[in-house]
Amino acid sequence: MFQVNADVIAKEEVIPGVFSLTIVSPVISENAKPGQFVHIACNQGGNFILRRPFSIHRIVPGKAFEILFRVVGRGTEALSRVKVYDILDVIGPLGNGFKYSERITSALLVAGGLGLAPLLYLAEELTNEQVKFYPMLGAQTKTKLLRYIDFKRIGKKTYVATDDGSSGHNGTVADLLNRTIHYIRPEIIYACGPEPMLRKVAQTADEFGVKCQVSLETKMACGVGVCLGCACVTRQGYKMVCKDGPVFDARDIIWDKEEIEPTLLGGYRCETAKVSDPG
Amino acid sequence: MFQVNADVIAKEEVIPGVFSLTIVSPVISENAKPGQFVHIACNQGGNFILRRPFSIHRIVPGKAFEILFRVVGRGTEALSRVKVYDILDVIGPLGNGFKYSERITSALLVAGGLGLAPLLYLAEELTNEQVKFYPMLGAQTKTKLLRYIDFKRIGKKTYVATDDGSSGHNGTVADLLNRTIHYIRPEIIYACGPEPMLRKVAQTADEFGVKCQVSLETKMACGVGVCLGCACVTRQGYKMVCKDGPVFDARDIIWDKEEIEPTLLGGYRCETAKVSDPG
Amino acid sequence: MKNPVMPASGTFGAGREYSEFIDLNCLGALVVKTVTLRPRDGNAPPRLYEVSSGMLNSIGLQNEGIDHFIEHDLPYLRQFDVPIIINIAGNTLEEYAQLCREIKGVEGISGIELNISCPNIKAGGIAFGASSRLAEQVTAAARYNTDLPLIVKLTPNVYNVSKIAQAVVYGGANAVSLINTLVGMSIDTNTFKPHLGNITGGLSGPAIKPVAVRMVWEVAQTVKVPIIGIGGINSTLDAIEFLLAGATAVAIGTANFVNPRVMIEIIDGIESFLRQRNMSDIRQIIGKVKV
Amino acid sequence: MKNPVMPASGTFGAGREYSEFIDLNCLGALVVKTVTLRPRDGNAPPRLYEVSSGMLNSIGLQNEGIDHFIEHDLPYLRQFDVPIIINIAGNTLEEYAQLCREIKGVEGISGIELNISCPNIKAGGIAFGASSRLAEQVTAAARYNTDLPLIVKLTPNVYNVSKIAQAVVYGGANAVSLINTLVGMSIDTNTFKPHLGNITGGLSGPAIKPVAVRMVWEVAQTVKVPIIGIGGINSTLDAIEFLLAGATAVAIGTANFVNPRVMIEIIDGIESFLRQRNMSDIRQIIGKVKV
Ligand SMILES: Cc1cc2nc3c(=O)[nH]c(=O)nc-3n(C[C@H](O)[C@H](O)[C@H](O)COP(=O)(O)OP(=O)(O)OC[C@H]3O[C@@H](n4cnc5c(N)ncnc54)[C@H](O)[C@@H]3O)c2cc1C
Ligand SMILES: Cc1cc2nc3c(=O)[nH]c(=O)nc-3n(C[C@H](O)[C@H](O)[C@H](O)COP(=O)(O)OP(=O)(O)OC[C@H]3O[C@@H](n4cnc5c(N)ncnc54)[C@H](O)[C@@H]3O)c2cc1C
Ligand SMILES: Cc1cc2nc3c(=O)[nH]c(=O)nc-3n(C[C@H](O)[C@H](O)[C@H](O)COP(=O)(O)O)c2cc1C
Ligand SMILES: Cc1cc2nc3c(=O)[nH]c(=O)nc-3n(C[C@H](O)[C@H](O)[C@H](O)COP(=O)(O)O)c2cc1C
Ligand code: FES
Ligand code: FES
Repeated sequence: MFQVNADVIAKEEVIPGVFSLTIVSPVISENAKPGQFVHIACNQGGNFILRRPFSIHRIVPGKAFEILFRVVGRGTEALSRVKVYDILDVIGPLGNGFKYSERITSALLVAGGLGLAPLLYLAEELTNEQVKFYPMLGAQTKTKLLRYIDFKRIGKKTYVATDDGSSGHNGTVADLLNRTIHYIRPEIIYACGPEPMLRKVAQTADEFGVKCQVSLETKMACGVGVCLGCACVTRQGYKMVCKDGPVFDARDIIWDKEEIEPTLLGGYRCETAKVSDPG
Repeated sequence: MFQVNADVIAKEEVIPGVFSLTIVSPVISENAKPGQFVHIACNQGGNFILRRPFSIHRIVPGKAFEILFRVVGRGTEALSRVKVYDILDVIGPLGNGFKYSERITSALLVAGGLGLAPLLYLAEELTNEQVKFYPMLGAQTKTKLLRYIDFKRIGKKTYVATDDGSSGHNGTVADLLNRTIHYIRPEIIYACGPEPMLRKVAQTADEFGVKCQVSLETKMACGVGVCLGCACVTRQGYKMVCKDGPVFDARDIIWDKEEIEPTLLGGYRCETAKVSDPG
Repeated sequence: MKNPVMPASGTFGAGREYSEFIDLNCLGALVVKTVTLRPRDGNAPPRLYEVSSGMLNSIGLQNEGIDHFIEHDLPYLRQFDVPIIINIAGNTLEEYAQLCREIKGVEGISGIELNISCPNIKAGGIAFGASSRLAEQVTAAARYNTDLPLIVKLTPNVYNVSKIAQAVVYGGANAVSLINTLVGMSIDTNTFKPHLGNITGGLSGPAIKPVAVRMVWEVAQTVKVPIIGIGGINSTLDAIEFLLAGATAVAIGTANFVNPRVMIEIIDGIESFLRQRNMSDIRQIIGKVKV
Repeated sequence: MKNPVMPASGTFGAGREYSEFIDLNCLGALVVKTVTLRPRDGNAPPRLYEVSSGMLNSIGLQNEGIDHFIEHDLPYLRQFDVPIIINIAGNTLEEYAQLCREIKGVEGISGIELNISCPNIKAGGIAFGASSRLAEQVTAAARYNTDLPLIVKLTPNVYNVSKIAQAVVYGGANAVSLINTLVGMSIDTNTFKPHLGNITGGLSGPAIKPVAVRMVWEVAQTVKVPIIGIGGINSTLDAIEFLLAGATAVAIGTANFVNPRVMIEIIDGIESFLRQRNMSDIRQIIGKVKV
């Protein structure tokens, strides 16, 4: 991981409220892997101080990388006002990416909304590795279906779901997966998107005995594994999304709070919460 | 006083680090008097929240007003990034301005640095009232001597002092005043500038028995007399720079902290600090 | 009260100045700047300094005293159709008591807020608010001398604010308001002098909001009386946060300086918030944080 | 110590991650994340929320326990030429004492910081730091079991921090560090749920700086031992402010997350600050606020 002051060399408002920035950084682009992210200081001098994490969306090999983001709050709003030639303070590449190899026979890439951001990078790498893969893209509506052409160009067959049925399957992408998984029969699923979607995807994968890796999102402070703030609950205990993830084996994730072991409740490990908290 | 969302219609970087903004507001420009100020929200969404006060520098009658400011910190820095057609949240006109009338025989306008901002507006009004006046402008160096032409055009004779002698008198404007007051013999002095300068000007005026009004600066929160935060010490007790000033009769100001009455020390009035503070 | 929004004491004077910006009749109540028995000149300047997402002030309760308030401010305020809450502070228990007696029978005052939390004065003030014994005593002293609703304003500069809240309720408070400012300090690295003439001052503004929300929530778990939530409220959603935490009403301080229209915006904002969620009654959100 | 700058506990792990960004040998000291007797899993997520000029955290002292620290982290840290300060916390007096005994004789530890101010755990933590009696006892318990320099880390969630500082000095502290976080809370106005899984959390960052500077100044008036100033330090001038207020050294917390190079920038910045003023010794600014 590196901290760089990097030039923005291209900016695009892909659709209203969704921007892409291309940022020059040889070290980051050389060391990046699909599923990794960068941590960007978006808001210098503002009243919000923490960096914001964004998946690496594409790579200009050895030179630059691209991020794709939706404006949802102050950080992304500030980032959307960045101009070409501005300099951004970026830390990256961070986290562990998707695990894949040229031995995979067929992969399914399931993207919910902006979840496609890391999956396009993965798709390009799978193409390099000559792995056969199927993109499956979900969006609210046809006009919000991003990078369709890019996926279509390199994917085996591209599946689409829109909530309003304006393109492809009428419904969610998780729903589409559930209906199609038995005939796509992928060896592995790579998924990124909102948590409720990931949860359903994980469930479907599990039912059909298909391996599944999911990229999770949490609020982050440090982004490098220091603050222990980005915990998610796994069958191996708390894991840090920034350092141990953001990509996890879906079977390791505990999606239901009710399933959390009592030992994971703030006291010493190997004791119940009761015993460890005499106060 | 009014709160308006006003368009910026002109912006100029007069010299490096000093900007003028022309801001459309019929109500403010109609109701303004020389020496009054506006209170501007400079930094929306930033980590500094309070408004910043700026003297009204010029008026486009019935239409707009102009401010002239130097970038000294975050508020002014943010304001310097405002663009033409941006909208500013402005409160004004505020405070009491300079007192003058057409009966004044001759006035001397003493400006230290950016202190000329309110004095140009005053000069234009004195011209309207056909009052004879002499501008006396001080700056660090010739290139930082602002609005010289404007003052010269309407003033009787324009005096200049620069700290490095690059134009006019070699020294401070307070110094120049001290050497020239006996032959200019103004009926009244209007002064604006840094506190040490005002203090000397006030002293000189006092020595020569010349009336003197000074425009003071303090940090402000509300700008309208509510928070009681902008206190200055006068012979009549604490006064609020925003509401009772910013222009004061120089003889009323207590420049030396040592002169502060013991009753002005945080307890009840009419008691010494000791008695009022048993704790 | 028409709505749950009012100014925080000391940030609205006695209403005159801001009446030029907003219609005072629209407010839920109007809390005036602290009034003391005799006039106070306040502290030496500088009295203000701006810090990250907040400000420090060390005004020192400058005011013209209770007689002047009753003669000059109250007649002005009585014109409006809005409950007037007078905020009072004394150096001693007896002064609080006497202030309550002075107010007795005076027309146009709907409630008394006891400021036992001012960090900027040398005697009284915060010292009353930091000890549950003193806080209870001062409340009882006031209670004994007034029939008006009694609000006690608590300081956040304590470990256990609930304990103090409990104590003032025992003492007879009908409501509590919190928080007053946190004590802070800032130093000029050029001159090596404190930025405030009084050395330390009270921190207000968005910086203190998380502390305020937490304290409101803690106090709401402890006492049954209504709570006025104060501290860094800048927007409708800030106000909603306090209501969810258990405040029955909110008071707006520093934000008035930034935007004199902010209270009106929040009053309207709360209404739309409820409407959008098909709620008819603000009680559907008060204390409704899902913990 | 080469210079007066170190990380604040819990914001630098045990140094590994940030060693990729800066040379750990440049630091004045290295304070590690709190270590407890046995492994702790920490609190339920979400554990972070960003607020105006600061953040709330409710990590809950997640760590692998003292044995793991000594076996896995310390050998790594010993490579560096920088004093290592271990920060410890227990649920009981006896646990603090035992932790000190476990550390006895272990190579590579230059000092112990007692965390008696963590707001995010249910037992121990802040409760020790809010009572001068308990604070003195826990310090004495540690003192009795170690010969290492003992720093006690104080909580700002108290009325009279000087009293606590005095108590821990009586108990045998060689230095105090302050402040730990202020307890805060934030509520999601969409879901009505607290933003933190643990409901409340610790507020850190620029928002708390004025409170921290004030407390350092107060404590510097009271005790003679060195003070490590902590709270919202983001820049050289922030650090200078703490030194002027009376801190002998400073620790940087949240700012590391924003800019991993910040401590190096501050170390260099303090040097230039002194040089520009023709000062040769940092003692020319420590405690030199002109009040
Ligand atoms: C590893 C990782 C990779 C990520 N990659 C991308 C990416 O490639 N593109 C991208 O657009 N985003 C991505 N995100 C999410 C992105 O980091 C957040 O959208 C961003 O931090 C929000 O910052 P903000 O200040 O704009 O919003 P905040 O002010 O923090 O939040 C504003 C509002 O938006 C909500 N919100 C926060 N995050 C999200 C979210 N992810 N989706 C919807 N609502 C949200 C909040 O709950 C709040 O209501 C990623 C997150 C992680 C952890
Ligand atoms: C009634 C009134 C009228 C004013 N009119 C004008 C005007 O017409 N033009 C103009 O340029 N300014 C004017 N000022 C001053 C102006 O308000 C301040 O310069 C501004 O508030 C600084 O804000 P900031 O955020 O940029 O600086 P801050 O961040 O508040 O301060 C940054 C640094 O600048 C220093 N500083 C603050 N104010 C001044 C100052 N006035 N001069 C030099 N250093 C300062 C501070 O001590 C600090 O070190 C006026 C002030 C008052 C009270
Ligand atoms: C300039 C100023 C003056 C204040 N004066 C008083 C006062 O006289 N009496 C009082 O009870 N509180 C006073 N306060 C405290 C506020 O009423 C309020 O409790 C505090 O500022 C926190 O709210 P805020 O963050 O919305 O400002 C004052 C606050 C400020 C900023
Ligand atoms: C994410 C996080 C974790 C922390 N963990 C600890 C800890 O384990 N032990 C401790 O003594 N303090 C801990 N602290 C408190 C810091 O050491 C520091 O006292 C506080 O954050 C104030 O400093 P800052 O404003 O510079 O962050 C933690 C703070 C943060 C933000
Ligand atoms: S964000 Fe700090 S550990 Fe993951
Ligand atoms: S700035 Fe508030 S009274 Fe002057």
